[in-house]
Amino acid sequence: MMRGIRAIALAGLLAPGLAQAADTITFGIVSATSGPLAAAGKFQINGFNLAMEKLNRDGGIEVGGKKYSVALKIYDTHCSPAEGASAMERLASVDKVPVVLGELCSPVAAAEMPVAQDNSVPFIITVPTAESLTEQGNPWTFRVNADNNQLNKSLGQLVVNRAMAPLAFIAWNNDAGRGGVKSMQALLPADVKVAYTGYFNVGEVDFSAHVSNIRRSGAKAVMLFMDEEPGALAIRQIRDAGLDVQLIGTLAMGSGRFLTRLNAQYLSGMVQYNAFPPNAPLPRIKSFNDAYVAAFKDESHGFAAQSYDALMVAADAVHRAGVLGNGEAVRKALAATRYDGVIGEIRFDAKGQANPPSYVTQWCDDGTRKIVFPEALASACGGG
Amino acid sequence: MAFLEQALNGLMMGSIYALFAVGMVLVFGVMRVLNFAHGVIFMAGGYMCHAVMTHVVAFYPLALLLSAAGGAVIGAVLERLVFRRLRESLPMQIVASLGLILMVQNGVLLLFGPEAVQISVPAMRTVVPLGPLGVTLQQVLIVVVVGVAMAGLHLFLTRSRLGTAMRAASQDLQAARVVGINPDRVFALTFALASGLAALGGALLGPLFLVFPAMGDLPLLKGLTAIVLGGMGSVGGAVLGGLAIGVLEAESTLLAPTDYRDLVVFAVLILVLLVRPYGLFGRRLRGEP
Amino acid sequence: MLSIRGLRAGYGGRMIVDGVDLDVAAGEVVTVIGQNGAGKSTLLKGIANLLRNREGAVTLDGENVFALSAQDLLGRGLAFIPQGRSVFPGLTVAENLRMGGFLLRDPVLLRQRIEAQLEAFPALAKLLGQLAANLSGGQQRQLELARTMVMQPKVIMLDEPSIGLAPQVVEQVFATLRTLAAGGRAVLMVEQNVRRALQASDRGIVLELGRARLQDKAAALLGDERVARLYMGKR
Amino acid sequence: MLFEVAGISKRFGGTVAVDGASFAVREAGIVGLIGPNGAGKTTLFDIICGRQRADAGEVRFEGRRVDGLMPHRLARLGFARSFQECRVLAEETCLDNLLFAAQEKRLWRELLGIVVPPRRAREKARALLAMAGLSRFENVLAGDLSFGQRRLVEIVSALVTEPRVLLLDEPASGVNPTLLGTLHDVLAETVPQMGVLLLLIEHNMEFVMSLAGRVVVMHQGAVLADGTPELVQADARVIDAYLG
Amino acid sequence: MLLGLGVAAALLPVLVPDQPYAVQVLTLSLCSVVPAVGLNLLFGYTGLVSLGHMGFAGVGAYAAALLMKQAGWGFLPALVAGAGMAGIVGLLVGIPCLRLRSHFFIIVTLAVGLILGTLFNNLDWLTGGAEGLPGVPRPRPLLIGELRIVLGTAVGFYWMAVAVTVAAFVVQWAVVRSPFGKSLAAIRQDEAMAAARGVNVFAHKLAVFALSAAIAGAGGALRACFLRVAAPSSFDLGESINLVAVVILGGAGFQAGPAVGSLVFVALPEVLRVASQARLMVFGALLVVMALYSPRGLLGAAVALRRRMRRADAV
Repeated sequence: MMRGIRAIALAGLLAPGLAQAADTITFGIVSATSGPLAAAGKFQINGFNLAMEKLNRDGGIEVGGKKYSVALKIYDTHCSPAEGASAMERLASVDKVPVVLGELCSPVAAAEMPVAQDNSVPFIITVPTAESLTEQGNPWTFRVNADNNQLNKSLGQLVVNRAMAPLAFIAWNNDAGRGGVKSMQALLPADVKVAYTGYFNVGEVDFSAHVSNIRRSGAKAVMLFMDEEPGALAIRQIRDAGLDVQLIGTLAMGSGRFLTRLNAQYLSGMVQYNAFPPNAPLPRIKSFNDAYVAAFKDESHGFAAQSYDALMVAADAVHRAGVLGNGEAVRKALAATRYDGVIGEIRFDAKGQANPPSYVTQWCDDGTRKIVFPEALASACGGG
Repeated sequence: MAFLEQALNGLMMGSIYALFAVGMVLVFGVMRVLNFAHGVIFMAGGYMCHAVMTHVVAFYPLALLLSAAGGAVIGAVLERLVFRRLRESLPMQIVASLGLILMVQNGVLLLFGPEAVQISVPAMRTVVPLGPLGVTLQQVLIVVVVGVAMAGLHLFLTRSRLGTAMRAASQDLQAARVVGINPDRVFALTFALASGLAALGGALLGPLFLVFPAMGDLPLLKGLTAIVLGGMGSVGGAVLGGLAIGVLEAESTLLAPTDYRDLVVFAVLILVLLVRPYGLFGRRLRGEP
Repeated sequence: MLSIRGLRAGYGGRMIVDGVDLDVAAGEVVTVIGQNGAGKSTLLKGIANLLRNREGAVTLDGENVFALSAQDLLGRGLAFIPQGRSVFPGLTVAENLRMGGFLLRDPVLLRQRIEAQLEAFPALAKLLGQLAANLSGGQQRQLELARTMVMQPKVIMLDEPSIGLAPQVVEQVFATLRTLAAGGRAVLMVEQNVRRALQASDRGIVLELGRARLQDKAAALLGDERVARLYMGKR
Repeated sequence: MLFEVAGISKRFGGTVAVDGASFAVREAGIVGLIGPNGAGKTTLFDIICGRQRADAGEVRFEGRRVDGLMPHRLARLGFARSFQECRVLAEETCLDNLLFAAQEKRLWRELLGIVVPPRRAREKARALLAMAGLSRFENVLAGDLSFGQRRLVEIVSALVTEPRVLLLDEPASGVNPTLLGTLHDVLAETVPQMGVLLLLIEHNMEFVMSLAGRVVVMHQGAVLADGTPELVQADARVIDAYLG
Repeated sequence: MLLGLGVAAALLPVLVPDQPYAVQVLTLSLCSVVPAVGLNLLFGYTGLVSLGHMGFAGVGAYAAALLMKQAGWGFLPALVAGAGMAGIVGLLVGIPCLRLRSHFFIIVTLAVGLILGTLFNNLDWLTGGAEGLPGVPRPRPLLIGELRIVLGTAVGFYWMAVAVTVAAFVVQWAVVRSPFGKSLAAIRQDEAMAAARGVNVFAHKLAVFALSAAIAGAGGALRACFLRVAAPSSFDLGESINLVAVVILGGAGFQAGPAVGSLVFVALPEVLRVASQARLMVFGALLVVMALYSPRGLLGAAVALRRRMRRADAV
């Protein structure tokens, strides 16, 4: 019997990536399809799927004169560093993918990056925002999305310009929330007063204690670093408590879907940083949003746009590398990327960090949004 | 003033913790079973309420009752199939609970997907002004329903034949047997009652907040803390423990950084146990040193 | 009334009671005596179906009731009062009495029965609101008896009713048992307090290592030198 | 004075379990402690063993006060006991039960490996098992034995520690006559030989009277009579107390 | 037979070269075998349930990671220091907690795990906060005279992990067979009796609690170095509970229990990588069945099965 078990175990361990047919290039995706972050993971995977379909519709990727169709291999990392590292190893050594993309959680990305390096597989991060990831200078890691500092810069400017201080924060007590608060507070000029910082655990739903404290702190604006679901709860509780403060949010709170969770009265006047205002009067954004709506019956999301661009960048790099099975060639091609994506122009700096534009949008009374920053793109209601 | 305001804030989650803790302590008191899977029944209550509201009839009070009843049925089934046989072994109760948590949470993920669902009861969104505070009707409803449930439970335990039998069984199982109480039925009833209360809690929180697979995890941790604070033997202790934790959580935001809120709660738990190893209202159980 | 044949009972795989025959008639008090570990308590628990491991025959009023559950046995009129304090300490006297009639679903009947018991045990009437834990040992024993009598059983089995009681109280308890027997009930008890118990009994049974060694009239056993030897170790 | 119980009292709630019990033992030997149910024997025993604290009074061993000491401290002073409900290590073999009893229990010595030489312990354990007629069960799990055999294992495990004071709580109860004979012989042979004080609580009078050189009779929490078995057996108060 | 299986598993990378994924999965399992050995000593041998044990692993992980990153220590000294640190924390936690009765103790261990997790997450200046401490270096090559053993590569690290795991098993083996272990077993089977035989129950429990925390700490250090990041999510409540599942699934109180449990709970699902919800549901069901029918885990079931087969043979 033991022999049988051993045989099964070996078969499982040694089975090569059979899924990879001869004329297909399979990209590796690490994301969350279950657990508390699965909702965010879905946007990410939607973006990848949209890019894959687009690539295949256009005839696939040409490498060394031969056309290849594109496929994805998606592994769930559960926001666990150990599972992330294993998934990366499996994608690199068993599935032998040319590039791995995705991830949602910063610590998991930190565990995946060295594995990618060990295996000489380029890794493109599309959502985590911790600055520490690219600051390590791992040559095999690239990030298309803006990090905390880049995202917060424009918002910080706005806080100063509009004199929103004293400020209060409510944030997830995880890498996304704490990272956002840390970065924002570091970016703000010393004279901007932070009146209150409140953290809550993922899964917590009652913000009444924070709301009371904010009221007493005399803050004029509240900055929310969290995802859609708690964000909607927090805003409702702030408004229901009759707290008349300027609301400031993350990109998760600048979508039409977010509106369906609340209503225009709750959101009116709220500003949020945004990597991708889906209704911006820019052709690249408009066409992506249309395609996304057609495919998923839902307004597009920044995570999707970032992931879409990342796969496009990867495909472009593989194409320019011109050979398959050479990680170093792809890495070099990636480092030299110049790509006009839907989120903006993507080129990586020496540490692999791209510098996509970031926006600030604001909710109007009628439930539409407008762009308020950068001022050059400032739009009317309905254009954010 | 700030303390008073935070105490009010803590009251609502505190009453949910109390509802949760009372169920756990009932089961523990009668069966000596620590059911860590109590949280998934809480979560199931939220989903049942949502299912009733969307597929059966959008009448919230009825949905509340049906969810509680559904929770009771689940509890009775769990008792019969799993926990009745594990009464002697505390570690195995924990193992089975973990297994149930894995099964149910992932089952719900498969069925309903990862996104939280929302129970929409517009009437409950009405804001009731309370001095400078705005409180929604749902918040008031939670405190009131929990209060009524506690009062009802108290009446049931003290006035009714079955409730008295439950207390009797928890005090002396052998004596309960000789007066004709069937322990197995009492166990099933206890589990059903406790689970019904948990499901009611989930259904109550649903409209105000969200319904998602892990929604029972935090109440579970706080509920466990509450029953330990209360001494693991008394229903009243569990209620006070639950309310105390809710208030303590809210008050702690005045004194300590908010990311240390849970730490404050658990540190208080450990400190209390250092001074009173059997909890605030606990007594040594029979036959213990 | 109660008739036991070839009863074997024990815990785990071990039969502590190893084939006992005995009969108790209505109006009779029968006492089982024997050393510690002889299987006296196990015998009663075996009859009351409170042990998993048992075989043999138990008939009540000529009907085979061996397989009935403890609850059903009580319903048929076989009551058991276990050793030590078996009142519910955290329940009041009134609640304890109500629990005695747990199987009676008719509240009016229950009230009548409890009132009847309060007449029989007037001391309890003043203590109705007290927690049973706060009663003295003798009062607790009275409460146990009253609680048992709410069901008006035909057979009452008691495991060491005299334990932990002052001598006068023991006399009272045994007197109560005699009264109950005089009312047509059968009483089967296990006792260490040999002399007093036998004085209050009609017949006695000496149990040794799970078997009945001697069965005789109580008076005869009292004078039996073998009993004295059993207790005092005289050869 | 080797061992002394002086004015021990203990009450539980309203009931007095032990009420000023006193007796003293000058030298090693077998002392029976008897009395009807509820006389307070087991409570007194628990107090001597460190399982409960007395409300009043003292227990002294070689002049040193030992009541209120933790059980493991008593054990290190040379006290060994059996339990009424018979406690052995059910998941270990009989031999291992004895070897565990014989081993050093001080934490630091255990961790540093300073222990009784295994061979000597093993020889002693085997000899005791042989004396108790348990040789063929040496490698059988104690949990798989009959109650009487387990009782023998428990008592020889206590003996293997070479105690100064051996406290046995109803060792004869539930033991069948054959094994009871063995138990009797083991105690009768080893106790005088080892120079141990055996304090024996027992209901089986035949067993006590044939073993003990002296019997202390308790009744209602106090010592009622104290003397040789013959003396006690003839005492009318004792017979009264027993037969009620 | 089990030994054979273990050796086969350990040698796999040698027998089947160039299987980096297999090496990865096996190393990952070893990273949970080591803390599981710690918990097995506590739970399997002494009968004390700890629901926050990965907290101690986290202490070891952060201590080692900081020493390697900030102070430039080598892996082995950092591992030992991490284990020591975890042991000290275990000792400090044990002094108040081990006085509590079983249920209270279990819930307090849960609270301790949560408190440690909160500290890992919140002490940004020390632990890097929720983002964790990235960039934990891999071990430097080991120089023994002329011999240079590379430990930084995947296979090299695997051997390193095997060595640490073997050391943990040796400690477990030595403890279980020692007089100390016998006293622990006695405490598990009957605390009152152990005390009556002279065991200072509290001191023994405290010693094994600290030892178990230290072993867990070593496992944590190994894990942080393997993943090259020390993150709060590696040492949170969920991980602590998984650890309990590993120990119980394999067989609490069996020497090989942690290894079997880890292979089944960590390696197998990683290799299968099928729909995660379905797989977790199956594991959940497995745990329930185990609790009901085989409290001593897979090894316990195997032993029972073998005994039954022997009995059948005898008949």
